[in-house]
Amino acid sequence: MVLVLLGITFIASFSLGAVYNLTKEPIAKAQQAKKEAAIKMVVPEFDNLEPVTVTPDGGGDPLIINKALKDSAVVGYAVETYTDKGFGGRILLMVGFLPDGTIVNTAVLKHTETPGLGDKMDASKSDFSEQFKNQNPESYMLKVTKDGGKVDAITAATITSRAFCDGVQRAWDVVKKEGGSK
Amino acid sequence: MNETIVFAVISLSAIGSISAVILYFVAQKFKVIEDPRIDIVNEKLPGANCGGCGLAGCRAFAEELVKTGDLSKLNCPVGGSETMRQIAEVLGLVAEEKDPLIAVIRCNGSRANAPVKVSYEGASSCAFAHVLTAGESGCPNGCLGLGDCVVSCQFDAIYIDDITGLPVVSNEKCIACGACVTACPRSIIELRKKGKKDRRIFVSCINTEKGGPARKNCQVACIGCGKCVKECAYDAITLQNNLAYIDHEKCKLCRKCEPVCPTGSILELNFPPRKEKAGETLKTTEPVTVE
Amino acid sequence: MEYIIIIISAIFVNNIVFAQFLGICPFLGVSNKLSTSVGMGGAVVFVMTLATIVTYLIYQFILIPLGIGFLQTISYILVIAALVQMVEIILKKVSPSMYQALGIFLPLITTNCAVLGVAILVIQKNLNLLESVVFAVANAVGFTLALVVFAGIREHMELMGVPKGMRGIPIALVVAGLLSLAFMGFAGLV
Amino acid sequence: MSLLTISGSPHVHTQQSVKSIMYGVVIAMIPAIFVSVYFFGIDAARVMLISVLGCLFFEWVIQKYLIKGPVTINDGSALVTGILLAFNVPANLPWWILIIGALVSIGIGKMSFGGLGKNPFNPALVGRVFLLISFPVQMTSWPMPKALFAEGITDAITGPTTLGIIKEGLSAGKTIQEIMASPDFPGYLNDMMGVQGGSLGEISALALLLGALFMFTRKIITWHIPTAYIGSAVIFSGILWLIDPTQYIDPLMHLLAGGMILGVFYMATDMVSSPMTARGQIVFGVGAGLLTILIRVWGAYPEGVSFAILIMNAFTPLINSYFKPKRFGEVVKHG
Amino acid sequence: MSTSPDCVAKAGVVQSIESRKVIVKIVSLSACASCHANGACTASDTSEKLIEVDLADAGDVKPGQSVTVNVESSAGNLALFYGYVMPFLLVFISLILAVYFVSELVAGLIALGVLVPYYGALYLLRDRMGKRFRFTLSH
Amino acid sequence: MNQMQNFTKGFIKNNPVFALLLGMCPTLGVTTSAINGLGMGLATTFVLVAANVVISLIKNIIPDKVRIPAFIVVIASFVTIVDLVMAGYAPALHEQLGLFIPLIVVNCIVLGRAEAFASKNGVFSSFIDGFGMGLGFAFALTLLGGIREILGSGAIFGFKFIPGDAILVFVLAPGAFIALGYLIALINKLRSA
Amino acid sequence: MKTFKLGGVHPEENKISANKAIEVFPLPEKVYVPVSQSLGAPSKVVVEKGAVVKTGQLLAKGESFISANVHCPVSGKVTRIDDIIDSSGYKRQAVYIDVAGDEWEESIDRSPDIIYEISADRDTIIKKINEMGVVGLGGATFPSHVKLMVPDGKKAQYLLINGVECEPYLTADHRLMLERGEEMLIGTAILKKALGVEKAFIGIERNKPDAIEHLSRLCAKFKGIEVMPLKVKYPQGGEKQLIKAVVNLEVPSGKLPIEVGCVVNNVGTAFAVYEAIQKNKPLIERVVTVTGKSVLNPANFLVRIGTPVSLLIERAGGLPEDTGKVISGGPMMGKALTSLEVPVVKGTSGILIMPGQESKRTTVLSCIRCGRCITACPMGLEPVLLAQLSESQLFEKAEKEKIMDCIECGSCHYTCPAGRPLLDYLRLGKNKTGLLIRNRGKK
Ligand SMILES: Cc1cc2nc3c(=O)[nH]c(=O)nc-3n(C[C@H](O)[C@H](O)[C@H](O)COP(=O)(O)O)c2cc1C
Ligand SMILES: Cc1cc2nc3c(=O)[nH]c(=O)nc-3n(C[C@H](O)[C@H](O)[C@H](O)COP(=O)(O)O)c2cc1C
Ligand SMILES: Cc1cc2nc3c(=O)[nH]c(=O)nc-3n(C[C@H](O)[C@H](O)[C@H](O)COP(=O)(O)O)c2cc1C
Ligand SMILES: Cc1cc2nc3c(=O)[nH]c(=O)nc-3n(C[C@H](O)[C@H](O)[C@H](O)CO)c2cc1C
Ligand code: SF4
Ligand code: SF4
Ligand code: SF4
Ligand code: SF4
Ligand code: FES
Repeated sequence: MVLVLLGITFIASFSLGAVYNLTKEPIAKAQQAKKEAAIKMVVPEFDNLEPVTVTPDGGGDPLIINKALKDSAVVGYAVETYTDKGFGGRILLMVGFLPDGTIVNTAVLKHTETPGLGDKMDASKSDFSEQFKNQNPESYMLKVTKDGGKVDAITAATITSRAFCDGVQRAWDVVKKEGGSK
Repeated sequence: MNETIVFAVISLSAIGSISAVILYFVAQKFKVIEDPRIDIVNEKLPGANCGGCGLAGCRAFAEELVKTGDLSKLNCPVGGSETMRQIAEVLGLVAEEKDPLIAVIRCNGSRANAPVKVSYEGASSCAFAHVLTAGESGCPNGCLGLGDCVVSCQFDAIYIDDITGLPVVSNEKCIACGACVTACPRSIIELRKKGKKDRRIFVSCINTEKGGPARKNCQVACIGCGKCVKECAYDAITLQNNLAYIDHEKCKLCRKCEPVCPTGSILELNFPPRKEKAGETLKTTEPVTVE
Repeated sequence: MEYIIIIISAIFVNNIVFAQFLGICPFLGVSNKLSTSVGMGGAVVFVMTLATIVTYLIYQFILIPLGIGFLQTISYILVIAALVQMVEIILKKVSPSMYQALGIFLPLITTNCAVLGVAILVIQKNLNLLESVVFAVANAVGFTLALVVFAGIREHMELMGVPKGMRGIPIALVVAGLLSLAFMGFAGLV
Repeated sequence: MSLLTISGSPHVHTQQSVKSIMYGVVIAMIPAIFVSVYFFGIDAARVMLISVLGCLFFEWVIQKYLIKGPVTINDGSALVTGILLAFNVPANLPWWILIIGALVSIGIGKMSFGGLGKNPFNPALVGRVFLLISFPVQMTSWPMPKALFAEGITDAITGPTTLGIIKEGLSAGKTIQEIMASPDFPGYLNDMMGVQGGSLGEISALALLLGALFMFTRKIITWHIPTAYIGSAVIFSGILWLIDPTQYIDPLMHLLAGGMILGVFYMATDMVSSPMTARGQIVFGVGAGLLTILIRVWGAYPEGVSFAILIMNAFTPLINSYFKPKRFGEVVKHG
Repeated sequence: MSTSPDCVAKAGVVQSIESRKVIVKIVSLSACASCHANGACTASDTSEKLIEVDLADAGDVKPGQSVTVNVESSAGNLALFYGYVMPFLLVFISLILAVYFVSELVAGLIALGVLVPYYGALYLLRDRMGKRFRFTLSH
Repeated sequence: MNQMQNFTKGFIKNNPVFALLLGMCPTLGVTTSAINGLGMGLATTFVLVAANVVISLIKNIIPDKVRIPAFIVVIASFVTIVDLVMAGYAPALHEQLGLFIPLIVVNCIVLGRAEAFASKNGVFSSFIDGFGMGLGFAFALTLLGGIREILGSGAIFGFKFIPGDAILVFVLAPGAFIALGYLIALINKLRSA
Repeated sequence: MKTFKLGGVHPEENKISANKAIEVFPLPEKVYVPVSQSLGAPSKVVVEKGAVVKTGQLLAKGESFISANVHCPVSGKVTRIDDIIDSSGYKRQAVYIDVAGDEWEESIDRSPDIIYEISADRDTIIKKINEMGVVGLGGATFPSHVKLMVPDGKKAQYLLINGVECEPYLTADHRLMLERGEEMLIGTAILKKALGVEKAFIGIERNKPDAIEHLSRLCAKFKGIEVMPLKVKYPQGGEKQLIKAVVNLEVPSGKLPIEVGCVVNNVGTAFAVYEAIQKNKPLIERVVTVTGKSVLNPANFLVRIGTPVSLLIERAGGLPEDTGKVISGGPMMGKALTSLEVPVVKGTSGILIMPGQESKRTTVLSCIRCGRCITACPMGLEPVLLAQLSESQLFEKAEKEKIMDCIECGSCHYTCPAGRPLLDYLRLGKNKTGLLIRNRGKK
């Protein structure tokens, strides 16, 4: 009886291990692909990536800056940034800058904002993120209009909008620290 | 073989066997393996959980059936003999053929037969009215017509007839669970044999007063004259406290008693109309509406 | 402060029943008596705490070091199932009459979905051991709160009488929905 | 002589009936109705009309065709729900949202439980919160009040409520004093009179108090819930205010702004969904007061009255079973 | 004897009668019992519960008879306290204390380990405890 | 009982959600849209079918005493497989369903069918039974997801047919309870009629 | 102003007959004397059909501890001993007497003189009260001698005389206090003596200022008797409420007044005690108010027990055209009669005739949970809950919620805006719960 059970757990764990081995790659790939797709969206064409981990000045978790290189020259920075000010908790964003600091585009990697409200920050759901394109944070105040900035908030989701700005700002800060945007 | 698999196998086997030992232990200690027939029997039951069988719900009934393996004392009134037959099949037993029963209302004090003398206002509850007063007609035994029985019936088998003010039991819906029998504060309702083609004969009165006072409140009250007792060839009728009672086990539905009752308190249901003999007049009692 | 946030979040803002949808079956099935729902809450607190500690240790000190995190589900379920049963055995052995009293008093003690869910959530949320346990306790308390409030409303409805078509599960779900609606007022507290 | 009637005692009965209570509430709301029409013009009337008709219609339909029981729409309770629902929404709310609100209030909030008296939650608030969460945009764009017929119908000028301004200001890092000093802040007097953005019924504290006074004199409501509610809200917010007047507004502002007065006197007092004993009502009021301030100060929503009352509604059965009236002969006193 | 107030009652069937006690099987009546899948569900309390009732508190019963088992709610609460609440508090408090001094692994094990002496103590006290939980039967 | 009946009973008469009220957590938790409901339903179906088949295959070699742990192991394995495969090949859906995938393990339907059916019947009937039950579950989840999606986002299977906002509550927690409540009331009504 | 604290209501007083002097009702031609006229076991008939009886002769003997003798209210011939319909329509045993002449038992002192001197000792008083069939006239018809036998271990401290008459319409006690005040006070003194208490209070509601004044004046002659004016609030006359109001003691739940050292008696009872002790006269007549808004000549009659109610109504101007309800007792606690042929009994304090319109109850709506019934309940109960529990047959829960404490005052039903028949369900619930408790006691 014990043997039967052991046999079952043996087979189960063996096959699980096998499946795990089989899916390990696709899972990693899927994650990688997601990230790469995001990077591609937010920076100009590149042929190489060089990730750097930077800790922001004000403390907080380190961010990864993916330097996009084309012919070994930096053509942009894709920053994996986050914000904890979201309505539903942490939001992960990808923000792309040109070397001069101009925002190329933004992408939402992960969020738990409310469907129908906060999730409109996703480019597929509304035009909210459009307004960041081609703006240079140097001159473009990364705050919602209610707080005296330039960003029009998503209706009834000011919290998310603020958080979004916060994330972009964080990305911008590290890019500056890292030496982009002279 | 790669390392992950080895670790997986080892740790899962360890966890698995520890858990299994515990679960095994538990299984031995606790899980009285249920007789699988309980489930099967349970599935055959109607699932009304009405308690008509006298047990706490259908499953309890199934357990009891399987455990005792004796059908003679147990009966599901809802499913009736068909269900019991199926269960017997499952259990490999023979079901005793039980005559189906039905609730009958032993009061015919309709508004016409027992006119209202006072008008009752108050809680719509026979139980309360029974405590407060003899009732609108003055008959201290008769139906109060406030429908405690209707409320108690889970099967929508009773309703109060608007015209007579009396409850009516539906031949089709009543499953003889007996809930209404318990609910009626005046013990008016009785479970009786349903009878072939729903034919039944019974004394539709439970008034125990002497003839005079009884008749004063209700035209169709049983006055305890005893004529029906004499008429019955099968000793099915007895007389007690000025009231006749027909034993449904003994009654052969011969219809002899009904015509002799001077007050018309014996009711026969669902019989074909009698051939009218010359000279005999039809009685004036209210026909009882039955669905 | 961290702990307070965890507690408020788990009890009110992200109540395990009203916002996370865990343990709905016992929530709907069991909670029609006030007196017993409190008792059930006590049992859930204990079981959840134990389960969280054990699974946490297994995850952090066996599965992760060995690189076999994917066995999480299977090992958790085995461990939890065993644990719950073990508690019963121990109680029965330790004091049979107490065990019997509990048997009459409590509807049931396991709430698999919620226990397993919480055990997995503490890993997902990257909590440390103490935080995990606080999280588990808070969720159990949240579950109890939901159960007790719900039982109160159900007892009320039982006396008032609900229209036939809505009786039973439908109205229970609607009440749960309205409770969840009311609890949304806590949004943003943490 | 007609038949004698028999019934149990007592044989006499008070004059007050469900109908007289409900219509009493309606009468009490008349001043506020006028004020809302005065400030929001035809739109206010439109919103109230749609809401009331919607509530009456759904109650009628459900009673007649779904429950198939007696139709009791003239008992006035659906009318009260209708008006209160209207009082809880902005004047520019589209008609179809109002219809949904009426359906939710009556259909989900009330009739699903069997109708008048059986609902554990306040129907109007169920409707309002449902709408608030479903249509956050429409439900929070408040038209600014202006005098009746000043320029024909109200146009689309919208603005925040007093509490909204404060919440916004605080989250933008301003202090209370700075916020109050800004020109678009309504101020105490305007809050009192009704010149502030907000729902139809939460604009004029004065008109609402007038009605409340009427309800007190007619014994439609008792003092327990309002006093406990206001008391606990004032004490709680007062403590916060004393701790840091730059971050927390003063108790008076809490009372005058937003739906506090409406909630306290007209919605928390709904007897159906609040506790029945005096002690229970006090607990209910205290709980609602604390929750209101809690949500206003720390929650995502600027306004907490509706949620606070709904949450306390949920606790009402528990309160009822734990706070029993003092039984006669329970405590034996000697002397 | 009928159930008096402040009791929790469960329906049961008399299983057997021994020299000094009556064994009653509890018929589970929770919502789970009517669920079609309860045979398998680990959550439902279909596991049979046998209750021993002192003959003196049982009255006249026959095997197979349907009865109601009563336990005072105070006794139920007491059982709850000793069975679940108390051990929980022990585990929780020892965990809080332990994490400050030792590693998580050890702290966790300590917290779990506290249960061993606790249940040991309960075991030793079981006779005294047993007296607090009395059941009565009503028909 | 013929196979057809085995197959359809889970769909209508014994629908796990509407009639048996099992697996309520995923039913409420993941049905924010029809596609999520369908995904969860199919994942569960897969586990059900696979577990049923395997269990009916090995039922004779498992001693009765360790029946339950053995079943749990089998089921949990398939759940993990689903989890891993989804993470690899349908990452978006996997993310949406989140916690509820591992929770398939404790879904009473799965263990319930294993215990009540697969452990007593042949491979083919077990397959059919699992498939029917699973599809019944998937059907219920998709239906509820669809309703919530239509009401809550004005869309169905992601296709938006109402411009602008819909009744947001329905994609949030309260809407889940309320929608399911009335759906069950409606289905009860239809079934009794 | 003194009153009880919890609950209470204030229905319209309508004391129409307050200034109608007590009028001796002429002897009827026939009387029907029910055998059981007090709380407790029915008494046993001691006369036979055809017997010739004198006024004051014993008709039925109370045989158990709690039961009372019934005496012949008239002289004449016993024609039948048979059932009669009682006020609820059920049948009860009664002695039918055809009245002939007006012959009294010799032992009875019929002179109008007032006898002040109390010669009887304690035991004699109690024995005599028992013999003379005196029962409480305040409504419950509880045999008065039982109340005077203070159980061992208890000590009576206060005697409270209940002159509250808080029921609307009724004025019998009021008139009695005004017109037989002195006799009543002697009765009080007798009761005091029997109980061995120093202090007696007479509680009277402020709406009877003349009675308060009159008795206060008379009290000067009696030691240790004091008039206590009370606030007009129903049910001020309930004994527990009266005790609370006058001496501020709360009778514990489920206990009798003696628990707090009090004994409560109605003013009519005190008067009956006077007559029994000083005049040797059994309880064979009582004051009955016949009243109602549509009644032509509302009156207070001194009536022989057994007189049919119809005669009283006739004398008060006949039954009004639009009569809807005839009530024995007051509107709050009285019983609606099913027939006007029922006889006056010891407990009949008034006959109230209500017009058709007023006698209809309002339509019953569902409870709106306003809690007014709770506020109104003088016993601090939750009538709404108790009624629901009773409706749902949850009698054990009802017991826990103290349903047995309900004094059936009807304040809850009176005040309910939804017109719910709360007291109906409460009575039913008390009935069933009582049964439950008794059965439990048996086992
Ligand atoms: C259920 C629910 C979900 C919400 N989700 C979000 C959200 O995802 N993002 C957000 O910014 N605000 C969210 N809110 C907050 C409100 O919409 C809040 O009123 C708004 O963000 C305040 O900013 P406003 O000035 O734009 O209205 C949510 C509120 C509720 C009740
Ligand atoms: C069984 C029983 C015993 C009683 N014993 C006493 C007693 O010993 N002393 C006493 O003062 N009253 C006694 N009473 C009378 C009650 O206190 C009370 O006066 C009586 O029930 C009528 O009260 P009511 O008219 O307020 O309803 C007894 C009543 C009952 C039912
Ligand atoms: C609600 C209620 C109201 C009563 N009102 C009166 C009253 O007004 N006058 C009175 O004498 N007795 C009244 N009684 C009866 C008293 O409680 C008590 O039984 C009586 O005074 C005892 O005296 P007795 O035994 O001489 O009748 C009332 C009882 C109840 C329950
Ligand atoms: C004082 C008072 C306050 C009321 N408040 C509300 C309310 O806030 N919301 C509502 O829907 N109905 C209210 N009603 C009406 C009625 O009680 C309500 O429709 C019931 O809850 C429906 O069962 C109120 C009634 C009264 C007498
Ligand atoms: S009529 Fe009576 S016996 Fe028949 S089903 Fe209904 S309750 Fe049962
Ligand atoms: S039969 Fe009995 S329960 Fe039914 S209405 Fe008549 S009196 Fe009431
Ligand atoms: S009748 Fe009973 S419950 Fe009603 S108010 Fe009077 S004492 Fe209270
Ligand atoms: S007074 Fe009437 S409506 Fe009010 S709570 Fe009591 S029973 Fe309900
Ligand atoms: S699915 Fe049943 S408890 Fe979660």
